[in-house]
Amino acid sequence: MTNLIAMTAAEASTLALREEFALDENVWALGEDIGRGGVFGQYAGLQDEFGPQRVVDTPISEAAILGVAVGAAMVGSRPVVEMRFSDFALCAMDEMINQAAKARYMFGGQSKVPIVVREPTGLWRSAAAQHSQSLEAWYAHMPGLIVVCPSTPADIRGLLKASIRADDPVVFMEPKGQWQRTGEVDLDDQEPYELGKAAGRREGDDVTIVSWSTQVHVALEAAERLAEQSIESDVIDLRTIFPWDKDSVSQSVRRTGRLLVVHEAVAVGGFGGEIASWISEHEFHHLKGPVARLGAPRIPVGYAPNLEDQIRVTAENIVDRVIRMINEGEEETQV
Amino acid sequence: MTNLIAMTAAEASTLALREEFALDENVWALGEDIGRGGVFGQYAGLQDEFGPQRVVDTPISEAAILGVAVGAAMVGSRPVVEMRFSDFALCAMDEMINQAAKARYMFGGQSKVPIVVREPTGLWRSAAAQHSQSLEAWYAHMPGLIVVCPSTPADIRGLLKASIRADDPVVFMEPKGQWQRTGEVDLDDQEPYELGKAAGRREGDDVTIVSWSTQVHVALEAAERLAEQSIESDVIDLRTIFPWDKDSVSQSVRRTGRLLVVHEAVAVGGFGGEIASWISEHEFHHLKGPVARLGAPRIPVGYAPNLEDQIRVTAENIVDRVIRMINEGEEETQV
Amino acid sequence: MNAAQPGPDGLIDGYLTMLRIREFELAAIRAHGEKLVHGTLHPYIGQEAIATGMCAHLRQDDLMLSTHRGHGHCIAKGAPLAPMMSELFGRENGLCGGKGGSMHVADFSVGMLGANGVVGANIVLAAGAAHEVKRRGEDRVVVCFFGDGAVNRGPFLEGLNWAQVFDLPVIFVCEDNQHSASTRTSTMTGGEGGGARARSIGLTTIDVDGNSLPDMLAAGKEAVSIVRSGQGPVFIHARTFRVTGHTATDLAQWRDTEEVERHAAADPLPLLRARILSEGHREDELLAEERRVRTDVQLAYDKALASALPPATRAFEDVQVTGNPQIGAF
Amino acid sequence: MNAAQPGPDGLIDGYLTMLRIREFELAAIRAHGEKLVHGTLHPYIGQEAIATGMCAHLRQDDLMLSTHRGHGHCIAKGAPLAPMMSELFGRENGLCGGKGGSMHVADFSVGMLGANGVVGANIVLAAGAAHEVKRRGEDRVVVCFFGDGAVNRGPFLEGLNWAQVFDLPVIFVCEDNQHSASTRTSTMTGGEGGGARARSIGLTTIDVDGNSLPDMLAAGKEAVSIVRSGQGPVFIHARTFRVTGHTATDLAQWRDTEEVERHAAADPLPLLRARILSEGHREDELLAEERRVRTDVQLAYDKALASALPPATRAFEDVQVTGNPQIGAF
Ligand SMILES: Cc1ncc(C[n+]2csc(CCOP(=O)(O)OP(=O)(O)O)c2C)c(N)n1
Ligand SMILES: Cc1ncc(C[n+]2csc(CCOP(=O)(O)OP(=O)(O)O)c2C)c(N)n1
Ligand SMILES: [Mg+2]
Ligand SMILES: [Mg+2]
Repeated sequence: MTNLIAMTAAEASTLALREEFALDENVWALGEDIGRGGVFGQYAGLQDEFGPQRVVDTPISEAAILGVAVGAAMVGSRPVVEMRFSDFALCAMDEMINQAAKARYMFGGQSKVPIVVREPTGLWRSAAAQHSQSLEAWYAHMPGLIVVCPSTPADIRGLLKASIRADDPVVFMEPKGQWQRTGEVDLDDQEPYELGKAAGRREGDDVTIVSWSTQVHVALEAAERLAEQSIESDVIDLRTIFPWDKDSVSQSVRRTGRLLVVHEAVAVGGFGGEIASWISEHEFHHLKGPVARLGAPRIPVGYAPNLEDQIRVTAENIVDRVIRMINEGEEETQV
Repeated sequence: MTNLIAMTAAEASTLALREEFALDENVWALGEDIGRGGVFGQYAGLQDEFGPQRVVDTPISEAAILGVAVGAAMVGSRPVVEMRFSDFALCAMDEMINQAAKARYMFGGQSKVPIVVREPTGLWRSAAAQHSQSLEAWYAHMPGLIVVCPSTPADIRGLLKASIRADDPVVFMEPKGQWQRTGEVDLDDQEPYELGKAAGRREGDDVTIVSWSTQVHVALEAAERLAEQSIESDVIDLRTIFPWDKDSVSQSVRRTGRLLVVHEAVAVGGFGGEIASWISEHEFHHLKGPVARLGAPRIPVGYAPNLEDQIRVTAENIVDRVIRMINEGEEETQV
Repeated sequence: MNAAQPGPDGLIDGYLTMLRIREFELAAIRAHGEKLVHGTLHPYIGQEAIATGMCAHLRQDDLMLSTHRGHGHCIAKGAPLAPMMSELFGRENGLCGGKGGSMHVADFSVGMLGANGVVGANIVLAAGAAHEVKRRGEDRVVVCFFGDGAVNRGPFLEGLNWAQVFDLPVIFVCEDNQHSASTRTSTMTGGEGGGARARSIGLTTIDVDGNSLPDMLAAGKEAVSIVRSGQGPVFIHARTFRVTGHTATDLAQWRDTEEVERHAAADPLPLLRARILSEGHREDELLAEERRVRTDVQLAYDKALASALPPATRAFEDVQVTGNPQIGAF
Repeated sequence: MNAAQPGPDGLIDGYLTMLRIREFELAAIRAHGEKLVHGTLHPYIGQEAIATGMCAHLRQDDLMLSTHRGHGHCIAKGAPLAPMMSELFGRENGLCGGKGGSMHVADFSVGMLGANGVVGANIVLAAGAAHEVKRRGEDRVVVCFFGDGAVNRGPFLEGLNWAQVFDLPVIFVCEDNQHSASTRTSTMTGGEGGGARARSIGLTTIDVDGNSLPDMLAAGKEAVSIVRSGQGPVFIHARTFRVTGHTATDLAQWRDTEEVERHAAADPLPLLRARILSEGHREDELLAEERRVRTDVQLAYDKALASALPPATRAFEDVQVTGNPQIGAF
């Protein structure tokens, strides 16, 4: 039985929280201004419903917000931490990396830190250099952390629920540009989604396109255009960056022989490099050509809309790159 | 004319600082306890020589230490910032990333931030999870930053001088385990080394091994052992992680057809992924087999020496991996 | 002393600077509605007396660090309106070439070292600027503005302590508008707030009505004289009110209307205007000067509107000297 | 109340806990010299009365967060010596299975939530533990120890403010040993230090001679009674002295010998011993009890020495539940 209704990502977020709050008293949320709904409305109505002890407004004290969550998690609760913009999490990096990520290990398994650190991520209408970053690669590099990068309302709901129930610290990075995008959510399916499982968004045999977060939508747009030229793309939405779903990507690459990884983050040192080099190493003999990556240039995000646009990987960029991959392959076989 | 003398990395550090302090009044240093020489003796004697205004002891205030350096750099000086352990730089991440790295760009070129942020990095005798990290991949991913990972006393001297004179924020990551290693330094060659240029540490035609920091020494040890089996390694010390010397690596790979990237940092999401995927993409048709990577497992650093050892990529690991690379290539051609 | 920096006792000059700020903000809000200004805009409306009274005592080579709510500081420090407005419009001839926008507006040529999008981050940068000024033996003064919300961030403690320990020439101005975004700051602040904390760290502290230009002029004068003569850092706690919502689009409807109305009635601009007239200044002269201010702002708006966008290739400039990416490089 | 937690008025129990800490530290330093203890060791010698006097009033289910100099806190909270020593030796049966070592020693079973290698970081964690205790409506108390150097770090402000705003059951104990590593803390601290800062944030503050067990017992008692009865956070400023260098291998020769000697003469252990005897306790009985303490410590040392190293595969456990690496995976 399904009960699909269309809702925005922000609404899917409040739905997930409402469901988990109702199930478990140990779940609570803290962050600046979340009592009045949060910057993007992703907490709308929750303080009225669950009270100020469950939806806690805080001082502008990012280090304390995260540190308090860590301490509270050690004592048995499951705090959902709102960082407002992923950029501000930089004000709490010791708490995230030296404390949350390491506590279980340092203390030999005596402790766990089941927190969800929400970090709205990426471009958002000329928010400029200090409000636009995509730093998922940092967290994926860090032992102890799970990193989730959802792209749809249904995933925000299903993966946020899973993140809340996970016994590890989870960095949960909603794409800022997608809060108002609507998508179908199945009200009756209250099960959390599995962390670490990719979603196939489109099937095809010519090229595998792996992406996550906002760029999934761009990749799908590109896939449409490629289909017009009879190039069929297998579009995989990774959803979780760590652990990432190697099986799904490997299986697809074995079929298509071509892989393009696309993300909004800076390409240099981005997590695309991990995926590309892992697949290059482990599926080398299935590859018809080199794995390609597309990401932002290594520049801060500019304010003027046309400067900001230089960060964006467009559907056109993807189409061009895929066509080049296929042509290079053909040249090769023709020679 | 050369005037080679053997000195430790710590001595090479004080030499570089002494030379640059003498040349330019705008160069100064700040950090906790550096007046008494710093944790590793890398500032020994400098406060006596240049006074407490040039070698500034500070409160335990990492955010202020870095932030003060940024502010002072904007007003025209070239501060050398001591972070003590790279792990503590996490307490100053906003200052590093949102302020230092972006100021030039955000302000449209009105400002520059010529600071050197020294972050002793990596394993150091059971220092455990909060004093042992290698996070160079983070900084390499960040627009605006230069990242230097020296491996020898001569490089610490030559690259520290270059970093001080650079007009960009530089993250300078000395390997903590190497402070007391001695090496020859040419006292008469006072020129800074070029940032972004790798050093060939050994020549060979069978495999290219790219590394940096402590792991260079391990790679060289492995290369010795491989030579006993008539496998000749081209060992490249990258020295600068960003910008990294693509030309040197490409040229070597074109000759050897095989690339192994080795670093002490966690392999998943490490900068090895960038190098591996870049070379895989751009030198695909020169590769005899997949590019391989070796790095730490994705685990925090344990305290007990034998647990700590699990982080280390050993010479044996490298030897094994190279032999496997070569055998796989042979199998391939035999089939 | 330039036009934007009235003499310490010049209420009329001050009034006109305040009006310049107010009119600039109103124009910027309008332009934001017209989708000419992008991103988030934090208006300085109601707080104009603070930047004005403080900056009246600054030389052009004095330095200043500002916040997300930085237009007023920028104007009071003497930045020209047209390149400022161009920056907000994201144009090539903006102060930052269109790269920074409202939250990163800066004019280093008048010592305005930047607005900042991270609450409290400018406090440690200001300590650094002052550290360097002192290291050089100069008599410049550094001013650092921030809001009442910033007093709960770590860099507040670290920056103030640093300034005190190294006895630096810096004035910290806490603009206590009683709100941080949608939060009443008092509910999130232990003890008596910024001033008490500054005193506990050893700083000389001045408490002042930030809605009164005469009071702010006096406080600014005292602070600058202490700091410029090498007597260490000063903290000014300026009480004011945020008349608008947090941003240009925030209605802040959760606020008590009585309170908002009471504070709107304390709007420093009409009160100051009335006082100036009551002290005998001719209204027709004032009207003429007010018209000039409005014309200046309108000109800035028109100029910004007529200006070109930056060429897209500019996105690849000014990243760094070593390792700057090539245009189009991914 | 277990053996390690003397009754509030028990000077003898307290003395024996202090001795246990002292002997443990001496054994650990010796083992460090013997290369049995690895990494960096920060001895608690001279500060024993603080942990002892504070923890005497705690229940086993009360919580505590500690620092890089954490052995004394751990012992006073009731952790058993042998698994502690094993942890320092990096053995399998150590409190953290050999993964943490001196700087991360922890015993969650007695509410000791960990030493911490980052100065000041435990302050915000402690606020969090207290936040959760209060959210649950429990009457547990959280104690957070830190040094005088930590008062200059941002989390000090953020954590204390949080505790005050949310009115939390937490006691912050600043152990002012006058030094931070090779720095005299007073030279790096504006104003009057931690106590003054805590007061400015609104906390109840107690100033105490941390070298006197009776005084510390009184201060701890007062603090616990305030906090357990829900009257909000308390800050204890405990004055003491760091008798040793910063670490087991640091000689701290830059220090004034007169000062060091004067403070060594104020060593809390012999003074307390003399007082106990002067109050009529029989020396032979005391000697017997002292021998027992020394035997316990020696046993802990022997046990640790005889214990196995953790199997190397343990390095791959306890990273995380989802995405834990496979053994040997790179
Ligand atoms: C470190 C950080 N946390 C949160 C924010 C989001 N934010 C922007 S302005 C603001 C309120 C600041 O209040 P206050 O300091 O009083 O300044 P005001 O807006 O009242 O001028 C907040 C929370 C931010 N920019 N930086
Ligand atoms: C954030 C951070 N900065 C620096 C250090 C290095 N460090 C370890 S202990 C110490 C001195 C701490 O002094 P204090 O807080 O007074 O504690 P004490 O050592 O005197 O017990 C320093 C600087 C650290 N561990 N963490
Ligand atoms: Mg405010
Ligand atoms: Mg101390």
